[in-house]
Amino acid sequence: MSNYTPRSVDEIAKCVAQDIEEGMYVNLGIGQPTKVADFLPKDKDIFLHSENGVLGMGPAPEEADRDGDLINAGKQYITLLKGGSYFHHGDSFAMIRGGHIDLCVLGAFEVAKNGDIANWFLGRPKDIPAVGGAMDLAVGAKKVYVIMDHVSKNGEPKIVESLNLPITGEKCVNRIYTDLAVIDITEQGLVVREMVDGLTFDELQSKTGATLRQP
Amino acid sequence: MSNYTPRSVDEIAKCVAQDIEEGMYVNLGIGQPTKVADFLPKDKDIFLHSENGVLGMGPAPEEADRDGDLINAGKQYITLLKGGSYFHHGDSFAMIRGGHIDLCVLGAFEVAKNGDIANWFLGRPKDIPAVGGAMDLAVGAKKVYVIMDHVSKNGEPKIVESLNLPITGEKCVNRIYTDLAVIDITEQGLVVREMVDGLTFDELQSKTGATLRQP
Amino acid sequence: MLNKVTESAIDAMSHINDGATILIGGFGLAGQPAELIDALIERNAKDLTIVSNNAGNGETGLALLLKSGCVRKIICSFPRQHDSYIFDDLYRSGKIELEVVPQGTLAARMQAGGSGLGAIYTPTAYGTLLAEGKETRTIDGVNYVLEYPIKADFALIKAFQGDRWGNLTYRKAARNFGPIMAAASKHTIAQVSEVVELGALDPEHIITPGIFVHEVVCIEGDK
Amino acid sequence: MLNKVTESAIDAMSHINDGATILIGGFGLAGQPAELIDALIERNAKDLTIVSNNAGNGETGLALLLKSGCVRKIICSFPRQHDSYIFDDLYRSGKIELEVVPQGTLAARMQAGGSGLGAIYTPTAYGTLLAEGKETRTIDGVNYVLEYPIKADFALIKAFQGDRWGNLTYRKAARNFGPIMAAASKHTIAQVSEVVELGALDPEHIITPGIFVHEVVCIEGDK
Repeated sequence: MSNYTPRSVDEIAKCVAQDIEEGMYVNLGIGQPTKVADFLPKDKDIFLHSENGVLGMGPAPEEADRDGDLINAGKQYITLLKGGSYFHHGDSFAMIRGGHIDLCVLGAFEVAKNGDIANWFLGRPKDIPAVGGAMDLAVGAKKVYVIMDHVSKNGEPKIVESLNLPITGEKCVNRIYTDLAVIDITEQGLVVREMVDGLTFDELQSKTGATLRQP
Repeated sequence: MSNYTPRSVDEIAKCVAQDIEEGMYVNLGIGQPTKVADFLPKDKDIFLHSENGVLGMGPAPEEADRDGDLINAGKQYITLLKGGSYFHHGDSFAMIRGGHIDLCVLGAFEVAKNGDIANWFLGRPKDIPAVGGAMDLAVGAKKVYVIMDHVSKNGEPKIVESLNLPITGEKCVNRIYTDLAVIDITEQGLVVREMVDGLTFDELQSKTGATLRQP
Repeated sequence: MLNKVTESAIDAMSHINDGATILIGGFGLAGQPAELIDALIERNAKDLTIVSNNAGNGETGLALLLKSGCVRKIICSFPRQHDSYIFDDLYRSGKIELEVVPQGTLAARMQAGGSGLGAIYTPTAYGTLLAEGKETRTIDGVNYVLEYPIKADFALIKAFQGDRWGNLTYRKAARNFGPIMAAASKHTIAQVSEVVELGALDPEHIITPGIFVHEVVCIEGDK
Repeated sequence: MLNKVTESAIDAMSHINDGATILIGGFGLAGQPAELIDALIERNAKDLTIVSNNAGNGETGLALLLKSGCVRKIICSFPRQHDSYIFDDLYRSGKIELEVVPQGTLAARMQAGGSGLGAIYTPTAYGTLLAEGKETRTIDGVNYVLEYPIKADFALIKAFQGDRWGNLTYRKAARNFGPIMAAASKHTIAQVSEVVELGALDPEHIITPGIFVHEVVCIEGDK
């Protein structure tokens, strides 16, 4: 075993943030993806969209300034930047489904080598299905980036040949950020863009359920 | 020939206005139907819709108050009542197509006994087709009333067994106001509600291209 | 003089009968018409079908409505929340029917209903469990699912200001489903924090024109 | 710092190439982006497809564009007006192609384009000449025509106030097709009467959020 340190949740979020350019319209999914906002450069205009009808989301408010009418899709209190706007759900999903969102960052249970994503439902007998905006975001955003652990808690690969779990959207993921690597999904397959220091390509491959390629 | 006076354009408009109840959302088509507005009771709230994004249309402005951004579907200057609103074409035609307009009053070239209406295109070789909102209004409004002369300038019936001209909408007219009579289109056929004084039923029938019934 | 302002939330519920389909606004608690829902519970109509983004939180509003036993079926995008235990229990014990619809499809189906379209082809959910058994079509190389409109007998929504013609404004992200639900129902009841004089709302700023609203109920002290 | 404000109308036209499909706002002259159209004429791109409600009035704006010979085809609901003689002559002499679309279908097709739907079933025009050759379907006893989205390379619209993020407000009935055209095009250019500071537009009153707008051109002295 080589000697490497997996990236923390914050470090992964930072990696994603570095790849977001000024002027992009971005939707950050519930959970880990929301953290990306903390690492966006403050001097650049990047537009955060929340599917419940907010464009130009700002950071969380002070406790005294919380407003029950100003929340994000994860039902967390937010603020609105100068230049932000409110709109109804029809317009909000026109932005998503109509291809106006440049980038969506989602969490995932599994991603297949062709870009299929599973992130909405584990499908076990006792699970209650709940999809929210996940399927709209998966098919609608111009690019979809995924943040997830490279392997499950049991050590199973989460990047797979084909999905084991119920699919959210077909062939829609463009890039995966894990605690071990950044991997592009291309016409030529899974291309490793970058790995944590000390990790070898073979080790990464051994933790991945589909064939990786070096760039 | 019996002795009767056909109704003037204003008198027809007045007949229609009398049948409009408080609280109704009404679209008045271009041309003769627009005149109905002049005879609506001033003490009742009746909401005039214009398909170019206006609800709560008021009377024409004084010349000094004309505003190029405040026109109706016929491109005439209008005013907005207190409580009126502006919206885009998508929302405006949602009101029409979605069945939210209680009544639309249209002009027509021909109406068939089953309620088919022709009012958009004469179809002669040199004519340029132009439909505007006519087809949306015909199918979308809850009720469609037609204002037209009972016969054409050549004396041909405009109420016919079946249309000779290109159709605007199928089975959508509920009532016809002509210079001679008011006729309902019902499951049982064309029912004469009312005629001008001095006109006999047989004379009216002779000027009509489909069988009429007495109420 | 037409006046759509109804004195009390209870009065506004008088038309609601057993078996009605009711759209209920809100995303979580933002925009949820809590006082109208309380009145609906009091109305005690049975066998309702509810369309809302979520399936209630804690023991208030929509959750309480479910608990009351009035609801036969719920159509929503995200029933499961950390505090949706009332729904969870009803669902697991087979006491409520659930139709899960992607959030954007829920919006689009209501918009189709409100605007008189017969059906729409949407790319969302193609190839997933939520499109099973549905008609599909490939148009210009993209796969779509055929979805039918949602139209309802009633909508209960929460707005901010309203006037006697039913014009409405909203507050921040509480707008969410309000405007599209108002358009998709035959009878829309809006609770507002303030009823203003006719003409007080700028015609450029009215979000829901009165044509989509049938009753306005002022809830005192509500934000 | 992102700034969508473009110095001149001519600069804003620099991306427009031969063969482009361009949505042009306005209902008659209200909301017609006259100065952008003048710049488009100067740009002199050929073989354009124009989508607009009308086909121009007199010898200004859209009419002048048609006269310039840049337009191959126009998609509109109401080409014929008392002063549409430029279009009339071009049409009668076979120099321009015309697709007539019912006004509400024009709006709905653009909305479908802007919101990513693959097609819609609309009741409008069923059984008429304008539905000839189109697929139809009966749903719940109502007859519908299948209509496909209109998506465009560019939209030229007229708004009232704008900011550097591209947020827009409109003025009265000049709003008409502006918001839905902005959403249905890849690159929207809006002329405004005034550019205001970021934050000057109330977030509740913004009609077109900046996500749908790519360039804002201030036309001095315009109302």
